[in-house]
Amino acid sequence: MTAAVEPKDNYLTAGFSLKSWLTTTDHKRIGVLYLLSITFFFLVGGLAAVLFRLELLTPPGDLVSADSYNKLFTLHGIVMVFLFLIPSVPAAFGNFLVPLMIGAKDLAFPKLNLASWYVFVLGGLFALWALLTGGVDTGWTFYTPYSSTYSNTYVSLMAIGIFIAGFSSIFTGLNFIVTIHKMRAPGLTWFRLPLFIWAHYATSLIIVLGTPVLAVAILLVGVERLFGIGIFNPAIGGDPLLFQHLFWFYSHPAVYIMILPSMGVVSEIVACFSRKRIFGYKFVAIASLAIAVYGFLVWGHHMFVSSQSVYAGLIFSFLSFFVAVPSAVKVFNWTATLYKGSIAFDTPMLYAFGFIGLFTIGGLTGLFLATLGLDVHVHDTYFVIAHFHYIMVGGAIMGYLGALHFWWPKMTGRMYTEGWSKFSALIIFIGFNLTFFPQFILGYLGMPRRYHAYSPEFQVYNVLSTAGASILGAGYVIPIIYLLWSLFRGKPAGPNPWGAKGLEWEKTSSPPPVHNFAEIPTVTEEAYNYSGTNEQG
Amino acid sequence: MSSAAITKKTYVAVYAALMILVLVTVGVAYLDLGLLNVVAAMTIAFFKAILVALYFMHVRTSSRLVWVVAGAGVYWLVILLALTMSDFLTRAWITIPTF
Amino acid sequence: MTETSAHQEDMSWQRETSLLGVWVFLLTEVLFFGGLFTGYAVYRSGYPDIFSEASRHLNVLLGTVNTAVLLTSSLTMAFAVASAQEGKRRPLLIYLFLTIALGLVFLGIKSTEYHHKFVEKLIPGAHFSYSGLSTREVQLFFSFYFVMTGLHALHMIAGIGVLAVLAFLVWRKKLDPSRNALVEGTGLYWHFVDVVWIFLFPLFYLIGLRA
Amino acid sequence: MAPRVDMLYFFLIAVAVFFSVLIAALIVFFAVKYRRRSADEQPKAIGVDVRLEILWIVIPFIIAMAMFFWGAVIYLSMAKPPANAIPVYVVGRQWMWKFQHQNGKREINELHVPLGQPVRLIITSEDVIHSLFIPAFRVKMDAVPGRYTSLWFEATRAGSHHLFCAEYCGTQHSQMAGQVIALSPPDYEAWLAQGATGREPLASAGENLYQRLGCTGCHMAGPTAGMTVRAPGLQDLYGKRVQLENGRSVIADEGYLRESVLRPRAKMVAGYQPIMPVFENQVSEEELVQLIAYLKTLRSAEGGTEGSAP
Repeated sequence: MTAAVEPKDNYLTAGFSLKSWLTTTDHKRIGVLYLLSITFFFLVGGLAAVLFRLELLTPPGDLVSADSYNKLFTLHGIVMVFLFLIPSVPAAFGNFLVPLMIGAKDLAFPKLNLASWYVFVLGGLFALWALLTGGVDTGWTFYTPYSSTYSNTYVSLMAIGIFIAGFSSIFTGLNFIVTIHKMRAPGLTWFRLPLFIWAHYATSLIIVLGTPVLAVAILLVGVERLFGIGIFNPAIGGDPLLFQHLFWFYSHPAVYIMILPSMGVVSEIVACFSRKRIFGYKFVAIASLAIAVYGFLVWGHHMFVSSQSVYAGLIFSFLSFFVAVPSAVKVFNWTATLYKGSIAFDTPMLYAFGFIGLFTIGGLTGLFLATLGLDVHVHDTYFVIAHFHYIMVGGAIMGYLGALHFWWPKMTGRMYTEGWSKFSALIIFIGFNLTFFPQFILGYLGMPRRYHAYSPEFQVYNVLSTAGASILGAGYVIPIIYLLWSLFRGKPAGPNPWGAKGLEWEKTSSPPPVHNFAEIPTVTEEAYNYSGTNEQG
Repeated sequence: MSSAAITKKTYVAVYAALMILVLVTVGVAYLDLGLLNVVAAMTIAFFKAILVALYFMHVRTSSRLVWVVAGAGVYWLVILLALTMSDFLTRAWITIPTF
Repeated sequence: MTETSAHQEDMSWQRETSLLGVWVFLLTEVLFFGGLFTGYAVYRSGYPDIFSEASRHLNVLLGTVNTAVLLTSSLTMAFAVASAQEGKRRPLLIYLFLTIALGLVFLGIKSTEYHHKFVEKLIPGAHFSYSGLSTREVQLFFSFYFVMTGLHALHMIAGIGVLAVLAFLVWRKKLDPSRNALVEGTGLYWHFVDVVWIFLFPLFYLIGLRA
Repeated sequence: MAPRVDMLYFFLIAVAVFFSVLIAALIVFFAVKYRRRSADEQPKAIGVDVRLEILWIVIPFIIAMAMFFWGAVIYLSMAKPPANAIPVYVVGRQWMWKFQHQNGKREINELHVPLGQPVRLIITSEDVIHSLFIPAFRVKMDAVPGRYTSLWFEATRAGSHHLFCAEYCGTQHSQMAGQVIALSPPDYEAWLAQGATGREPLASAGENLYQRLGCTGCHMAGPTAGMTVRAPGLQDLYGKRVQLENGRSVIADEGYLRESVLRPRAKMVAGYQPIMPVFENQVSEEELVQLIAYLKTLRSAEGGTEGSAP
């Protein structure tokens, strides 16, 4: 492909009818469909967060009733976890980029890919149905026996929704695994793959191995509610902790489903904007797999005060500390990549910096929760909330926004406004820290999570947090505006606006043609070969 | 993933072995072996599963990747079972002070 | 579509890709049933004697016969795959029908068993009634029995559906030999469902037999 | 316990601050020092330094292991209450905490404890999972229906401390809160004695219940010659190891006593027939607590120190 500035026939112009979008098997279009759907769910989940943050401005529960408050945080959790974060980077950007990055025409199973989107939408509709008819008040964790016996809300409907949505991520994960194994371009060996691909491979493993266990746990809750049998209900001989084991077997690794793809994004961005190969490439690649594998050994650290056996607690705590190592390896290697680089401060790089800093804090505070004697105190307090928002918002969403800004020119062929995008990145960073840092303090002071009303001594930190949340909310709205604007008025991007390495930048146009490449590229060099020396590392 | 090496004769032999193992597992269940009953039943079942996987499912003649996938299934199943049971089986270990 | 790549078009590559997809799918299935087996293990270890007692309400003869039926269906399935690979249409059709028939026999026997349990009021839920002392734990046993064998049966039904479609395609000569990966993939699934039963059988039927 | 947890906390804070600041400083320093000065600038490639990689694998690992051991030691001492701890029985329900003291005194959402003496809470729930959380003492334990859990603490500062439910339990979850009031030992004794008339201590209430439910018919204090022993004796049972019919053995703690009253067949004592009736749905959580408190007092002279036994 000779450097065409905005080719006439690309994947966007291949058809304009609604039907051409709804029946597409083009991974790029499916990626865009996912991007639109998850943006919708992000706004729904965000709105809920705004409402309960406002409620928490004052100690008594005065803005919304306790019942509504409980439904709001449940909505926020379920929508953000299952309908936004889990599909965010993998289903939107992974779908778009995995074939492009490995030099393939499409994913291995294009129809399954389309099916995955439909299944996702169906699951999302069930969830919305449950929310609109009255909501669910169990928290996203669905702990039994509250969820299975006591809650009078639409738990079964929501369970069906999550069960269905689970299949969509299984389909995506399965597709990625097979695609990465079988469809790499000639010459593209495993250790030449971009780290984004490594991260998605590891993510897919977790999806494929973990999701079915969540499906079973949710299914059993549903069966218990519908037929009155008692698998988790202690009143009929069941053990509620079994549910927690099955739930966290998936839901702890699910944290890595959310963070690993963003780690992959950060690797791409850091390499591009320092014009250097990622330092310790192989260590970073293997660290992704290590996180995926270790991630399955640690779920019991969510259960240190659940009356789980003390000895199981010891085992899970011990294993939990092992996950710290590959995460630390990644952070150190990204930082080392900057050393003697040529560092540019384009918007994606700002998000990558934000990611590294905030993920470091999120990861380190995770150690507090893995430490047995300390977790007893901070478990189920705002400390936990702060910790996982540093991982999921400070980490995963920063990575998601980084990806959005990095590959937007590739997806749309247009550039957005630099000034506005940098401004909003800054706003988001400030707003985020103001929202969640006070919550660490709140947690250690002993404010439990999921509290509709709280003791007046906690108010100062809650006010700070709510103030931060309003800044953060504004920060999230700005990109929607300038990105939409760029679709119509943005400058044409050209195939490679950042001067980045990688097949998606060097071997195809922006936006790419329907079949991605004029001819399947042959790869002869390492990933991120910015110096042109093809050095092993 | 070629299955050229597995003949119909092999299938029949495997089938015969499986049927014999069914009878063995039923027979063993009538003996009182204490905890060994579970062990025996699971060992036989595992052996049968291996036979089905290796021959009927062609793992024996498949690429290394298929071995890895099948192995991963077993490995993660063991993690799920072992770490969950590490809770339920050790709960009674901690002793209260006996005054 | 002007581009070609050496590997992405050839037949054995396509077959391997499809089968890898099936294998990865089976991986999720292992963990799906794995969650249920874990639940079973937890309660069995908690109430070993009561589980044995409850198990005596299952019909060992029917269970054993069903195991044999299912293993036989695996054999016919293996033969079907072999016939497909050799491109022999008639044997393929016959083995597919045999497999479907054996699958239906299995489900038939299973449903008579379910019916017995219904008559004996051993279906968990509001109508459960048990004359012994440990009603709750016995009900727990039957909850697992019905959930696990029920999901297994659902998998069988799905498998029979796919086999029926395959048989129809073969009968109408719409399945050319290049697509025998379809038969192979279905075979993998069928054998997997068999493997699940291989574990269900001793865990439910055979734990109350010893003197 | 609180100072020990806080020490560990400050250690982790130190580690977290050190590494966060290190990473942030390095990023800022590198980003400024090596900022792109011209558009076609081309930095030299730097190969991986395996020594460096090993360094930042090993150092975090060592620090992490230190955290693990420190945390584990504290956790284990949280799990093992001192033998002289005062037992208080706690029942959680939507949405209140009910406390029962040894002498039969009851409280709701308030717990009075003496200063300088360990207190052991034996916790259960009547409905969903709750979690008893006393931030001031850095302790927390879930209240799980159908089971006893326990935690212990020793108050060192007089006054009232927050008491929360930390596990989400439904609509009024945030209202399931109260106070722990730590009193000096004399004040505590005086408080305990208040309104003592007409109130039955737990153990004697349990004894009455024991008679009423007809337990004595089979569980005899000491087997008399010539009588068939139909049920195991309960003397000195608490805390003892019990040999079960299925070859296993269990420690007779509160949880075992509870299960054996409610569902006697779940853990059959070796050598006895399953003839005991099921008391599930016949006794309430509070009555169960009384029965157990009574069973714990059944001590022969050599079986334990009667005076301090709860």
